[in-house]
Amino acid sequence: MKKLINETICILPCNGLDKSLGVIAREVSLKVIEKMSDVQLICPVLLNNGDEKYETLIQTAKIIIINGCMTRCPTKLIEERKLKPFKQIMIPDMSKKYKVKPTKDLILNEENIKLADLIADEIIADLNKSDQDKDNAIREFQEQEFFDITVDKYYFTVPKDGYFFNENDCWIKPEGNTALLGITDYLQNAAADILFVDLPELGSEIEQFDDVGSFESSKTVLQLISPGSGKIIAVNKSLEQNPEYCNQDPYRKGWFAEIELKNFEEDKELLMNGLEYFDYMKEKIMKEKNHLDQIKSENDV
Amino acid sequence: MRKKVGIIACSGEELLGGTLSRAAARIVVEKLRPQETIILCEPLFAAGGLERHGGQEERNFAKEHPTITIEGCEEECAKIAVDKYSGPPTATFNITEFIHAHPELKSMSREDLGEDGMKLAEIIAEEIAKKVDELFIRK
Amino acid sequence: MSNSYEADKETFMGAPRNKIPWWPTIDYDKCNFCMECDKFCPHNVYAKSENDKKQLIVKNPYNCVVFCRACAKTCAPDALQFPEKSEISKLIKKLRTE
Amino acid sequence: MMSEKKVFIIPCSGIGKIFGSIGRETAYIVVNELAKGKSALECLPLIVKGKKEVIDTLKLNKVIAIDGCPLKCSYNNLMEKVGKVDAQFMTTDIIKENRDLRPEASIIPIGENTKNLSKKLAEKVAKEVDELLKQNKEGE
Repeated sequence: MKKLINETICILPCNGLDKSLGVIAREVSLKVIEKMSDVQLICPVLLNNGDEKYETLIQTAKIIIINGCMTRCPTKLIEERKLKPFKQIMIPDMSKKYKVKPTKDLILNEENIKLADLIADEIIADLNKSDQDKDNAIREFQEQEFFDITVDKYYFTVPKDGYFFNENDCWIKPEGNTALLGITDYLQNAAADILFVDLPELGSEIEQFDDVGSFESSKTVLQLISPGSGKIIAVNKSLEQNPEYCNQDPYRKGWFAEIELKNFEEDKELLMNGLEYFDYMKEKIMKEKNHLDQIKSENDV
Repeated sequence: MRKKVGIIACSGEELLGGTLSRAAARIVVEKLRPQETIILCEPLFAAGGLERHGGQEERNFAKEHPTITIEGCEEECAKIAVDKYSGPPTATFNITEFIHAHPELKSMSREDLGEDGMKLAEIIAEEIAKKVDELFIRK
Repeated sequence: MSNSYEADKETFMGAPRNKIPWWPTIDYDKCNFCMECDKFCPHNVYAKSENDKKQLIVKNPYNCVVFCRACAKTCAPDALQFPEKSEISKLIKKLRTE
Repeated sequence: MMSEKKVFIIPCSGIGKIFGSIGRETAYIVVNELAKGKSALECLPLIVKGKKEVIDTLKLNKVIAIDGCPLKCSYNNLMEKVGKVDAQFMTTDIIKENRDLRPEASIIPIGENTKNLSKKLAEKVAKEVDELLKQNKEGE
């Protein structure tokens, strides 16, 4: 598993020794760290004593809480410190969910171990999933050279290599038999601050020039019109939380979707390369600008 | 090609003059001279917009275009910011002078200018628009 | 705003714009004359008819951006139709070779 | 103590789009209504300029930044000039949370939806004011 952000994951169980639920919570956390060595175990008793190492660690970590019962001691420990847990689990809820009723034995028996296993598996699956989401959000992009132009106070860029464009101001960046899709700097400037994105459905088949999602600013709703055809194999979920990536970094962090290419050679016939698109975009911007000047001089007369 | 004129209001939150400067600036760029002007954000000149191009866009624009600042009080925050990052502004308007010149127009509050306040803002905006014409037509 | 663009000089993907039949068709059985599409479209494709009959019309078909269907999303009664995309891209490819 | 401590609310002053106006309106609602007497305003441009009295006051008090776009003018300028921000809000977040309340384009005067969004955000900011004042007391 690849970790892209330096973010520690901590697990904080209840460890209540006087109830079987506490013993199960403790067992869950031990199973998680056994399978995921980079997860840090936090002892609730030591944390309660104000251990300095823990205090620093939890400030920046993702915290998973396992509560044995409704007293929710570990949750309270975290809330006292004005922190927010990444995930909270209640053993009784889990027992209902998995229809495994824990016995009251304080020494772990088969039934209780089974419940602990199920819960631990769920946590591990969740952690792997959120790591994948991160993979999707922060793709590695190589250093990129741009053509750029400033018109009035607006600044427009177009990547020099590696991207292809349609006249609908959307880009495609092929990498082998897959490609990323997104909107150009011109389009994000036209939309202004993007507040919502609607991403395409995973697995859907798209034709060249189909719309593969839309984005909404306070000014307008615009569509991403695909420069290529193929099957959607990934979408940039992080845009739902951070639609501003489309404005800040439209060619990289603001990518919309990834497709498995069907016939890029054919798609390419109706696309432009970086330089061609840059010229096209410049002409479009200047035309809009001159058009406004023209209205102005008509009014002057 | 004629160059657009940058309009920078102090927009100060704490005082009536700030709200008047803001209203006057909006009237100029929206109603009176939408094609000839561009509004610029005052705080963006300084530390704003560290990601991507950010404040650089405002600074570069003001370096290469005529600019008009509108000041809500004698602190002249907008003028000083523009001067620091892009060179001296082409013209500066002081709201307090207009308030003194029009004692009959009593703005309601910094939160809500009221009818009189909006009238005053229109008067200020008309003056700014005249200046815009002067600067815009000059090649 | 943009209706003074000279359509006969415009091109799309290297093909003359006035040879590409891409614009919306209005289904008058469905259209409820809400004019949302007209409010939305920045290219002045739509207008109100100038005769007595209150109607939405496609006034500047060649202002319509080829492959753009964004206005259709604003249409609650779903009264706007566009041509088949694959046919249009085939046509563009053909026009480019002429 | 010299005087009762207040929480300073510094909206971003953005004027190009509606987001800055939501911040400004929010600040006024907090200071005049929801946290009256407990909070106060200062001009961001004055802080940008580096006015010493203002900056010294902010250093001694809790400060909340309200920004209208990811360029974060209020937060960035405060960090640079005052060196701290005790809480920060983005007006775009309240828009995202209330997709049905699409803010009107008009900046002067602001529209009904913009006002309602500002009220909603002001409630959150006022809550934070109380929270920060509580921390002040605990710190004494």
